[in-house]
Amino acid sequence: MTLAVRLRRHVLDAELEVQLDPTGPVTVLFGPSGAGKTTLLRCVAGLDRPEPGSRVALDDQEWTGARQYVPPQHRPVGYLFQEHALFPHLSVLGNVSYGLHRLPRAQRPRRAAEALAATRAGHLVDTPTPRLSGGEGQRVALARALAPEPRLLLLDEPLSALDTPTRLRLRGDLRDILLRLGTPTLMVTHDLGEALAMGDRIAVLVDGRVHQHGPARGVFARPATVSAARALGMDNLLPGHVTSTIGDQLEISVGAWSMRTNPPSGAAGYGAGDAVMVGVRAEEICVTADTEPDARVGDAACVVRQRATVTAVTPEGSRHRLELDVHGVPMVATVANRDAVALCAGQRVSVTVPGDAVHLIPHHQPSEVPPGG
Amino acid sequence: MTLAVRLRRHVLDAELEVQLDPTGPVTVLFGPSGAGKTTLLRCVAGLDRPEPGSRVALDDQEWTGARQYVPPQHRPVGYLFQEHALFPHLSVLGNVSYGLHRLPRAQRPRRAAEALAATRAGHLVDTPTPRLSGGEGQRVALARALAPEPRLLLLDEPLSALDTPTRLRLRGDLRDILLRLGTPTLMVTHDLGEALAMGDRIAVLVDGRVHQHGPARGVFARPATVSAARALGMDNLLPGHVTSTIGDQLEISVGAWSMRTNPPSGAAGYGAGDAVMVGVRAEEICVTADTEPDARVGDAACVVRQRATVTAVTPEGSRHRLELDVHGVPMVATVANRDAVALCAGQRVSVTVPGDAVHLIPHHQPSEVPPGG
Amino acid sequence: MDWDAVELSLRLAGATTLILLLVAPMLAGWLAFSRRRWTVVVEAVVALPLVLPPTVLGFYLLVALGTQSPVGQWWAETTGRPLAFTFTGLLIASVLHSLPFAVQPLLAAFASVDRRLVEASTVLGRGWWSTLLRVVLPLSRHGVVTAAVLTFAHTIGEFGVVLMVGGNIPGETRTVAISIYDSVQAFDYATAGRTSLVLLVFSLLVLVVTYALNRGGRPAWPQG
Amino acid sequence: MDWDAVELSLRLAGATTLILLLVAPMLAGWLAFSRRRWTVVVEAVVALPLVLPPTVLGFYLLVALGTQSPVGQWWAETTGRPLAFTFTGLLIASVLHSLPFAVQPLLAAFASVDRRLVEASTVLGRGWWSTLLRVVLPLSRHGVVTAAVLTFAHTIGEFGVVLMVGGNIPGETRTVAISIYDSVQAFDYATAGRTSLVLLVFSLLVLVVTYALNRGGRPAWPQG
Amino acid sequence: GADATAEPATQIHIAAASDLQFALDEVIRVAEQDRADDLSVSVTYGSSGTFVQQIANGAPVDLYLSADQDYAEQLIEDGHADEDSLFRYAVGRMVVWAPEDSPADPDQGLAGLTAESVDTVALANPEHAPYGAAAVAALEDAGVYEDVSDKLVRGENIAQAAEFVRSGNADVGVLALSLARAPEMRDEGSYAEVPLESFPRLNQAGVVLAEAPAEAEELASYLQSSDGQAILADYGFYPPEWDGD
Ligand SMILES: Nc1ncnc2c1ncn2[C@@H]1O[C@H](COP(=O)(O)OP(=O)(O)OP(=O)(O)O)[C@@H](O)[C@H]1O
Ligand SMILES: Nc1ncnc2c1ncn2[C@@H]1O[C@H](COP(=O)(O)OP(=O)(O)OP(=O)(O)O)[C@@H](O)[C@H]1O
Ligand code: MOO
Ligand SMILES: [Mg+2]
Ligand SMILES: [Mg+2]
Repeated sequence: MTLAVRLRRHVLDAELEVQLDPTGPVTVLFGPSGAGKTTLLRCVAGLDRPEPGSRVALDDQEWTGARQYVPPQHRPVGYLFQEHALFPHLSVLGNVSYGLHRLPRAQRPRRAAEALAATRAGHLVDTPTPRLSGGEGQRVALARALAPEPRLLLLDEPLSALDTPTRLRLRGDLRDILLRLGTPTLMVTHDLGEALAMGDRIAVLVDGRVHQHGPARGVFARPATVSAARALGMDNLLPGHVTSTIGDQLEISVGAWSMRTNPPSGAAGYGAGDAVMVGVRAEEICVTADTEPDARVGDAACVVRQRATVTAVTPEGSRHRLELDVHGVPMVATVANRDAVALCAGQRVSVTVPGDAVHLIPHHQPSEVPPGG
Repeated sequence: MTLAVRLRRHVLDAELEVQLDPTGPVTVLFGPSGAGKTTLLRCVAGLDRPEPGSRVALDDQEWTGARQYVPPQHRPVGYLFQEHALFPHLSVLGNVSYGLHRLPRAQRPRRAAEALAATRAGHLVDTPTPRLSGGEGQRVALARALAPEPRLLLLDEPLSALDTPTRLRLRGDLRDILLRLGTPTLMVTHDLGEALAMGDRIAVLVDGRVHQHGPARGVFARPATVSAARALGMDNLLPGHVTSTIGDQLEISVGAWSMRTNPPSGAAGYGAGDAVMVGVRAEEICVTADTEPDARVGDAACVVRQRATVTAVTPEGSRHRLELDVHGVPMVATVANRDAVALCAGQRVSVTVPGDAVHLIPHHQPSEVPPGG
Repeated sequence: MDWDAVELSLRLAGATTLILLLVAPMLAGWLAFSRRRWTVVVEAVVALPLVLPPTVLGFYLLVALGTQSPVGQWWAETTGRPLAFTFTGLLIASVLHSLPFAVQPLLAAFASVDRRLVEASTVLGRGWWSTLLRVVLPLSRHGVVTAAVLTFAHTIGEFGVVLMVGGNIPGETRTVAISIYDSVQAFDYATAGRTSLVLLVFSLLVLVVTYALNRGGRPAWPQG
Repeated sequence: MDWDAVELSLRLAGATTLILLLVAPMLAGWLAFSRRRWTVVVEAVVALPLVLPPTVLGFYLLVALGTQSPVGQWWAETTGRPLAFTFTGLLIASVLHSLPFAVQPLLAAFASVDRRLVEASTVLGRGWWSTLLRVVLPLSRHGVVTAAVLTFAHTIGEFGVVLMVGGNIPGETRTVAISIYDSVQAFDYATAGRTSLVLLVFSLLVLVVTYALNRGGRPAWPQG
Repeated sequence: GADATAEPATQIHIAAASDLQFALDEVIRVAEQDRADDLSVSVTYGSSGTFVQQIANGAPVDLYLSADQDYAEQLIEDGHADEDSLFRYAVGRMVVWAPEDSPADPDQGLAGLTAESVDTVALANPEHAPYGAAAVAALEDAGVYEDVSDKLVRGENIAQAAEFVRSGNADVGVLALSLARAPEMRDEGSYAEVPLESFPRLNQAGVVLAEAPAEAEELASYLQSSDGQAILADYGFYPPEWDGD
């Protein structure tokens, strides 16, 4: 199935064509707050009317087009609102059964109960709806969206109000349900872990534009633009420029130091003087307490080793976050809690950036949407 | 300053005494969805009236007591609602200035602008309030709560609607503001990273009861109850029992295998036959592709080494999550993305649990609230 | 004490309220949710009886219902009785006259129903009629009660129209408002006073019960 | 065409609406947000004029305002004119009579204001009066407009009370409702028709404008 | 007419029984023409009883013209007017009136009202309108009251009763002759007089109220003058001294 979307409304100016196959049905819409994710979902559901020239089509069914506009109640979508929007006057069961009017009456309670069980909200059937806590409400709202088994699911931050253990469990549950039903899903999330755990594909939306769209791991590993990289949690984005090309390799200077590396697709695209953004994930950086000498290494194992100063150590649960000053360039790294015990602010350390951790992004300063993005 | 709270309402039956000193002002209220966190905050703010016998007092000021009930407008608290509750008819500036009526009129715009800037929402001043996106609204609501510089801040999931980069930045910003103002803060969050990064103390609320309360890292490292451990993201909680005590050490059997370990406070509390819960965080477990023989080691470096089968591999952004079958006991581990490349479901691996990663929790099955909890 | 008149007024008010509780929500729903420009005009037309003095309405009704009009003639031929000076005539007049008192509060209530709930309903596949019945109306409970109370009350209190098209026939068109008026004009202050008192006590009871029942969902001031 | 009567009615309705727009929100606010049990009774008393036929109200007012009552006497001695059969007397009657038409829609509107916004206001240190003015009232815009329209309209249409305490004095108490009634009785259907038409067109205009202005915040049906 | 600098015109307010509806309008028109100074007269028509009740409660009336002497005397009793301000100005006559296409035949008089074809009979409210009381008395006198009581439709005053019939909503009415003779009704139907002796005589009387301006007195005099009486006679009123032929 293909969902084709071309939308303009408010900040939004996006074009997206999603292949939704039942074995990989989930496309994650990822992007910073205010990027237009909710607006996009609303336009697909038909709740907002985009500007003329916009188009939404599922396969050959045109929902929004030049000549027609299918009203929301005739689009077979399930929608989970960011604010849940549960009907306060209906019971939990009433809410979940609300969309089941096309089902024979006798089957409705069972279907509703199944949906509630699937979202781990079965125990809430007897709670009055206005009394549901934030996370309870979210699970009921999710059940309500799932129950009618729509042809397309639009989920706006389906798990954001849940505690971590519940969220982890629901992630798995939800993915299993979606795989079982094979229901194409467009899902908004802020949580990169969630995006990767649940998404087959990721579309990165920044400032209303789709910066990148592709298989989840590919997008995660190789953000196409600086904005996408920032959104995708690439913590270190260091502006630099190519000083020279030596065979396949690029010599890049970043701040006071320089490194030699293989660009992802050969040196072909880059020439001396080109501005690039060097992206390194915090967790890919090795921090060691010993103070080996600075080194610039050209092999894949180690692109650069520099001395650095720890400026802050913050616990983050499973890891510790280090802020570093690497010869004047601020960088962020995370280390295992075990390794963090020995570290404190002000300490001198050695920072090693492995070769395969470096990701280069062409850095056109003013407008940074890639051509055809 | 001391906030003393004894509350009963709905599920809630909690007693909490929070020392709020200006150098460590933030107490995080942590717990699963539906635990009663919002209810607790509402009772402290005076929005919900708890059952008789409840008491809320800030130092010697009694807000809720046997004889008096200070109405919410006379409690100098700032409250961030889980649902934001922005006034739709007021501008963003109007919302943030709303609580500044005790400030001279001339100072209000400046104070409001400062608060907005502090929550990285300065650019939103001209956006009509109903048009704010979820995350934008949250930042404005946070600014509104901060602006009047209340004596006590109650924040219900202040950053939940934000994308990761914005959230990380705001975490730091918010902590700096709170430290600068020295405003005692009770903050609800679902995010363990956030709890540790921002909280000086953590109170773990499960099923309406305070299971544990203490310095953030201490609580994180040593959950007092199984529920607390589960809430605090201790992924592996393996029921076992003490088979024998050998000097300082305990011999514990878990499923088909057994381990020898040092209990946190000597073996004094445990005797043979006691039921215990063995807690190990996923990220503390070492997984190696080589298949060394199973071993039970008594030293601190390695409590147990077992062969295991990988049942699932899920990417989670900065790490990969492995589900393992360790001789019939299901366990979870996380590994660096780099190391995960070589792993796939069905593979045989070796699992090592380091000695300092094991945490023992006495396991009274039926009622598991610790005495005096 | 004119018990006939009291009973008649209650019957008239009851019937009017019943009819309008069926008609008004549909009309209000259509007015509230239609996006057509000219609904504003329809809205104004519906509200007209509000501004028209009952005497104007009475005048037009007298002309429309009288045997000289086609409607009046048709009615008289079909039923054998003219519409004017009958309970049915009064009922038609009351329904028309009270229409805005039922529609206005409903419109206001519909307008304050959270838009997102309406959206949630449509996106779950429900058309506007179903959404009106299942979401908008139940969430407008206060508006419905207000509409019912206003309609009932307005009909009980109606005087001008009844004076003009009623003909003051005991048991048929002499409502309690007319009866009290007559008593006062005849200097029978005692009867006027007694009838008023009965009406007062009865109305007070009905209202207290209605409001007490309706209070449930009221947002009391936060514990102050 | 009795322009005097039209003008008088508009003046009366305008003054009544103005007074009630000041008084009713306070009353409704107190009723909506007080948690005392007996507010239900006050609510019912406020709603009473609704159920009382205008003739009952007129009767009580006549007794209270007439020269035979202490109030009426005191007023007559102080101002040199009796209260009954004057514009002031009519105004008092209209305000009392229209009170529920202003209070009821406001109560319904207040009840549907999101409770959390009220809570947000108190927790930001605002007492109930400030919250009423700054949060509840602005968010009850539709209720306020409904209250104003109903009050204005009800006063324009008022007939019974005016007939009883007004005395049909041209330029002073002969409202347009009375004037049309008189025209009809004088068989002057032309004038009755013309006056009705003027009133109709004027009212329609006012209503269309009011509703068009008020439409802004209306939740239109999702793009259907 | 007076110029702009003249003193404001004297205001006279008359409350008059509604059988005077058309006759009094003409009287005043003529009276105003005859006067040199500016006089502004406003008239309210209604049932005689209503006015007594309103005047008793302070209604600002200068001249009260009742359809029945008893009501006028009641005002004197209550101290709202001087005893010597009372005057009679006419004797009222009553008719059975039916519009052209009515099923009723007015020529048969009150007895004809019992006919099955007659559904509704309009009269004034006997509780406070003298013509209503008179109509009831006449019906009783004719022995048909029981038979027609279910057909009765009561107007608030005699003019409204007339209006009920003229608009075709009532089949027939027991009305004042003065209304039947009015141009607005003359060509619309036919009538037969109800014998004067079949109901208590309607001695139409008026009073000038205490504190009324002198002009009220003058108007009252004009009404009793030969000019005034001529106009009233046109509308079928008998002169006050009428003694039965
Ligand atoms: N009616 C409107 N007119 C103009 N701009 C609007 C309108 N409605 C929303 N916006 C703006 O569009 C932007 C995108 O909003 P949207 O709700 O789609 O963001 P989002 O990506 O869902 O963000 P979040 O993750 O915070 O929920 C916001 O900056 C918002 O202010
Ligand atoms: N009026 C009430 N009566 C009884 N139970 C209630 C009432 N209001 C809420 N509850 C219940 O109390 C529990 C705690 O709710 P609360 O909102 O405090 O949870 P929470 O810890 O904030 O959860 P979340 O993280 O999902 O927001 C919920 O299970 C809820 O259903
Ligand atoms: O006083 Mo009248 O003219 O009988 O209505
Ligand atoms: Mg959003
Ligand atoms: Mg909560």
